[in-house]
Amino acid sequence: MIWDWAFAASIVPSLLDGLWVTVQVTLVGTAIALLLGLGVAVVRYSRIPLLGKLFDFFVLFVRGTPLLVQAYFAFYVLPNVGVQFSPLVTGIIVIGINYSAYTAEVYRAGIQSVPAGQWEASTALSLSAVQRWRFVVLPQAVRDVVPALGNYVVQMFKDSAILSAITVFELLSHATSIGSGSYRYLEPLTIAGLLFLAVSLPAAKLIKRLELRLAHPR
Amino acid sequence: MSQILPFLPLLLNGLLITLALTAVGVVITVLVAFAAGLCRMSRRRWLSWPAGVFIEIFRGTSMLVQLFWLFFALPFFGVQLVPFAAAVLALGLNEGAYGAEIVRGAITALPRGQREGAIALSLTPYQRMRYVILPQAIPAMIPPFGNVFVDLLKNTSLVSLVTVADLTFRAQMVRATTGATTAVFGTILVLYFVAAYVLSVGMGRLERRMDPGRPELRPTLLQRLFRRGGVVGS
Amino acid sequence: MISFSGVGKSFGDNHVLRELDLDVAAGEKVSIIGPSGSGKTTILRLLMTLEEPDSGLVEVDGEPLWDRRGGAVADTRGQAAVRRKIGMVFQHFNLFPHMTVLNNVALAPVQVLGMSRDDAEHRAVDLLRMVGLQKHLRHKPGQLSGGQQQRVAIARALAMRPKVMLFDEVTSALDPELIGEVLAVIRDLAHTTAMTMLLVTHEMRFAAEISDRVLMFDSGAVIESGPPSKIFEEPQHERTQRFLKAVLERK
Amino acid sequence: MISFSGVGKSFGDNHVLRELDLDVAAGEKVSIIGPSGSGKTTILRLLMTLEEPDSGLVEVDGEPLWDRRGGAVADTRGQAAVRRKIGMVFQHFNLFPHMTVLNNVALAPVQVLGMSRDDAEHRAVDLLRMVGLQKHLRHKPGQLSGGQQQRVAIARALAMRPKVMLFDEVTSALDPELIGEVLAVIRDLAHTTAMTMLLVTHEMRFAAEISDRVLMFDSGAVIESGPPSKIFEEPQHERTQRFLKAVLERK
Amino acid sequence: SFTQPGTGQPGSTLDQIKARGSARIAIANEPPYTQIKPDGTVTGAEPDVVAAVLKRMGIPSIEGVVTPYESMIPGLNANRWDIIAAGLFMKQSRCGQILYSEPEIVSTESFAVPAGNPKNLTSVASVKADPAVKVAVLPGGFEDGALKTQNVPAAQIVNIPDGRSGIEAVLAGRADAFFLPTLSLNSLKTDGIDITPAIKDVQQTGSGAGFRKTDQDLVNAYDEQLRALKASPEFDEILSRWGFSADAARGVTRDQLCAVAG
Ligand SMILES: Nc1ncnc2c1ncn2[C@@H]1O[C@H](COP(=O)(O)OP(=O)(O)OP(=O)(O)O)[C@@H](O)[C@H]1O
Ligand SMILES: Nc1ncnc2c1ncn2[C@@H]1O[C@H](COP(=O)(O)OP(=O)(O)OP(=O)(O)O)[C@@H](O)[C@H]1O
Ligand SMILES: [Mg+2]
Ligand SMILES: [Mg+2]
Repeated sequence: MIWDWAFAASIVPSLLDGLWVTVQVTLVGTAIALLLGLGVAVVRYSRIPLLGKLFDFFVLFVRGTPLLVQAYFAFYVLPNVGVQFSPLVTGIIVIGINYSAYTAEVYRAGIQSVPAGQWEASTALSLSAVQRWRFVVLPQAVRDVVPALGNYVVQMFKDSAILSAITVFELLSHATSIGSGSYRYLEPLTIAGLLFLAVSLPAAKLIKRLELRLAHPR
Repeated sequence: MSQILPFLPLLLNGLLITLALTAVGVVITVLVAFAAGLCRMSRRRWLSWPAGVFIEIFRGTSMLVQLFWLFFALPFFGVQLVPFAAAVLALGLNEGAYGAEIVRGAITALPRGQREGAIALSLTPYQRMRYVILPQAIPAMIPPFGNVFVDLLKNTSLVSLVTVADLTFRAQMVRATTGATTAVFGTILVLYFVAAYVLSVGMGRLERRMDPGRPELRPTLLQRLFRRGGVVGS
Repeated sequence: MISFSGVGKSFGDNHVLRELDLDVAAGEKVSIIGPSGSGKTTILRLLMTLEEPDSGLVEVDGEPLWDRRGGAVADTRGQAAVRRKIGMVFQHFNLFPHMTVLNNVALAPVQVLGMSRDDAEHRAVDLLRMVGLQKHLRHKPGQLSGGQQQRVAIARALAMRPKVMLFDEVTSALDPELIGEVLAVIRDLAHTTAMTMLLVTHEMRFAAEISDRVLMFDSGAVIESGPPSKIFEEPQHERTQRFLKAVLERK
Repeated sequence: MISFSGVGKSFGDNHVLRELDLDVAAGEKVSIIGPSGSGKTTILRLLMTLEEPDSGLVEVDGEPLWDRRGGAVADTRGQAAVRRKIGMVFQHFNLFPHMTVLNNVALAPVQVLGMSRDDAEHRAVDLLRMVGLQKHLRHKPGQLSGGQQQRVAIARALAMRPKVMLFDEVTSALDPELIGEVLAVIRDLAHTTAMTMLLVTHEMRFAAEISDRVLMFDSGAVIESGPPSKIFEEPQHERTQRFLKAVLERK
Repeated sequence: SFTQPGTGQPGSTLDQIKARGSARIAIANEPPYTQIKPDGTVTGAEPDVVAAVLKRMGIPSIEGVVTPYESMIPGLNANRWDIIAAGLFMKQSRCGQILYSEPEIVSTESFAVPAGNPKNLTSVASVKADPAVKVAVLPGGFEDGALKTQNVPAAQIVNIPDGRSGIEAVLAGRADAFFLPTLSLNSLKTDGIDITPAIKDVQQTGSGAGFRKTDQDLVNAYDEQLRALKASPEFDEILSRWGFSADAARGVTRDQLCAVAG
């Protein structure tokens, strides 16, 4: 009697709804993390006086504190200072900013691997700072780090469950909410875990393939 | 701020629990990482296959889901862990799965000749591991393990969601009672940050002690802090 | 066209240039020779604003590029406009590996000079035909030989219509059998254009053939200077004699 | 002492050894020569159980090391005991970089033979003195030259008191001026001990000097075999003539 | 020990907690029903009643476990705690899942609204009347169920994790009202917040201690001592300390409250 198949089947649609929210959080969060991280990396690399130091600390601090506590902070404290979003939007912003600290480090590694000669050639062609980043450095820097960024996307997908703590109604929330209505946790939690696996395993495999492809081009 | 002063002992008690979770978690992480990593590399299918499944499952699902499962679902299979045990187990298994890939990576990165040199001396598989492979692989594992440990420390905050009274849990409680939301969360953010910082510095020390070569080429303290390669240990 | 006066440059306590004075007239082709570490590359890099001098004045076409007389902080307004008159070809090509050959050449004219894409590509095709690479427009640099890559790099620099071209040992990273094709292109430029050319090279025969003047460099200073016939056939300075002897023997 | 009969070994469709038969008597010193890829290293690796044959029988000192006659699955009981009679020196030394020279040599005697630490170290010091390294006991391999490292590797193999020693191109990773010191040690061993020795080498003069017999290998088979005087001075096989000509010309 | 007390041990929960001299109770830290003191110990109306009853049963101490309402019953069934003492209101579905003691607390429900009650929310019906109105509830709480059984659309319901966040949600405009027991809201009240009078169109309800279905013997023993407590002035003293009416609790039965829809 431990596992109730009929019950398990009946909750799958609701859990799939939750999975869809999780995927949405991940997609928008990824967009934020990729763009913001890029900005942070470029600013830090450009040694812009005050901003650079500030972003250094930003990366350090975000990576040194738990996502859950950051989410609580944004959820509870920001409304007090007049910044208010729905839990979903708050969650997406928090996880996006959190991961931007990680992607910034990835981009930095990518930027560092662009040879000095590429910078010098850009100067020799009189490209402006923006043109240099846009046409020469970033295309090369990003290409090499696509797999590493991909790994963080998968990681974000899994970490988005933490946002359930600030009432973002994603996959895990759906599972616990089913639990509170039906008073059973076994099936919803197990199926939620399997759904996470069903997305993250193929994604990880895909990234591995991409990595091999980039390592041995053509 | 003054509202939360009476609750400071409670917060410190939570910090203690958080540190205890981290300490026990680190031990379990290392044990699991070596067990799973070494089994994964075994040529025996009945060892490598289960290790592979374990690693994929624990790296493929959310730490929080694992925690909820151990806490609320496992009892139905007759295994009833106290909350602290369920918590450190989830932390240790999850981070251990990442650590397993670190162990495997460091060992496979050794030159093939080391293993062959050891075979040519008739060392047994155990002796090869003990005297030749691990002493060389372990120093290489320290920086990535440092990152895993910082992750572990941060993930201890999740146990607050399954009734373990860690720092985050206590903070929520104090907040609910006093309403001093900003002060409480500000305080614990700083506490976590300091703890993570100290942990990283400690790992940096360990790294230098195990590998005394070329200190001037080492990255600065801040660079070393929170350095991380690909998450999936690749 | 180019004038260094009292230019100094150090890396740490390594005084690479000391009170350097140097003038190059418009249209002049000047070769710079000298032992490794004597500061030849540094001169070109200063002109390209890849390094900053510690003191002195560097002028190009009558306008200041660097003015650090009295050690004052460089005023870099207008620097970009001056630099635009200069093109440079590097020892290791420094092509953009993620762009086609055509885009390598057309990028800066579109982005910097504001040419239309069409005009820039037409011009790029012309230049690439001139260096003999019209067949490789759509290839990536990685698919070309070293000699071909270096010819693309020359076309890329020319696309900006510079008044001054800098060449820094552009053949020393090439396999011996590829050197000729690159030198042929430069020879052509030297003979058919009025560009000012500054050329760091170890190819003495080639330098003799195309240069109006040869500068012998040592320890950051010009120790001897004159037409190639004079420098190569009757060098005055003992250091020059020793240097030429060593280089010619190596071949 | 060593006997291969009908041994085959493939990597994928690369048939490295084909029905190899080979006997080496106790105390015999045998050199193996032949072109790259002919399977010389593979023979030594089979003896060291670093590779597994696909078919055939390999015996050492009368006991089976590999028995895959009829393609049966190898029975590896007793293999460890047989392997213990064999020592091997590798092209790239394969010393343990985290241990001192002394510990490199003493490790296996303590762990495998169960000698006391004291006895093992005494013996290690004797062996290291023999190879001329008594001054470097406490150094790590990284602090030694290639030639010194290879001599440590020889001492390490000898510490297990093997009846058979395998040498796989032990000088080809060394700078030319360091080769002599390693060959001197091996020559000494060959002349003063009764060990069976199997030596893959490209040092023809050395092979001629110390070997009782030379085997010429090609495509996984012995195509010619005999005393060094015969092989080196009047090779019968056309392939041998060609091989020797190429090797001797290269010097 | 690494495993939970009770695992694999013989005997009922009653025997075990008697042997231990202590019971684990689930609470929510929602004053006045349940509250954590600065020293970490547990108090509040329901825990105080439960502690008093258990003392009469010869069990001197309680050990509080703070958990959200939604996981209280699953956690009870997973043997994470022995008794729910959180003011978990009785209703049909819950009474089907767990055993309740006789009622210990009876209460009313109110909305917390911005000062002046700008949207004039006084009943569930007034919420349903305006689809733009959003009401904050604790997921899995009684009020959550009450709104759902009256078919308030999901889009109008905002989940928040605890009482304090509910007040903050109303202040921040994330919700127009926060639906909670009147007394709970009173203890959370801050500037800028009004508490409405008791909402009429939800049924009156109340809570008792909650037990696993397999612990009928424990419930029987508990009810026996609870009856004695309710007959004594000590009961009045405890309930009035937290602002509840002891007589109201004496006036209803478990069967009545378990009949509440939801
Ligand atoms: N970025 C730098 N940092 C420190 N030292 C530098 C740097 N660039 C050049 N140098 C030093 O400056 C000196 C002159 O360098 P430069 O490259 O101008 O010499 P060169 O005459 O071009 O030599 P070569 O023929 O080897 O190219 C050398 O000693 C070099 O080590
Ligand atoms: N592990 C392996 N996997 C696949 N092929 C292998 C492996 N080891 C050896 N080979 C192949 O087997 C063949 C014989 O190799 P072996 O090393 O025995 O040659 P060798 O005679 O020692 O050559 P050399 O003089 O270059 O050392 C070669 O073609 C080699 O590529
Ligand atoms: Mg140079
Ligand atoms: Mg070989």
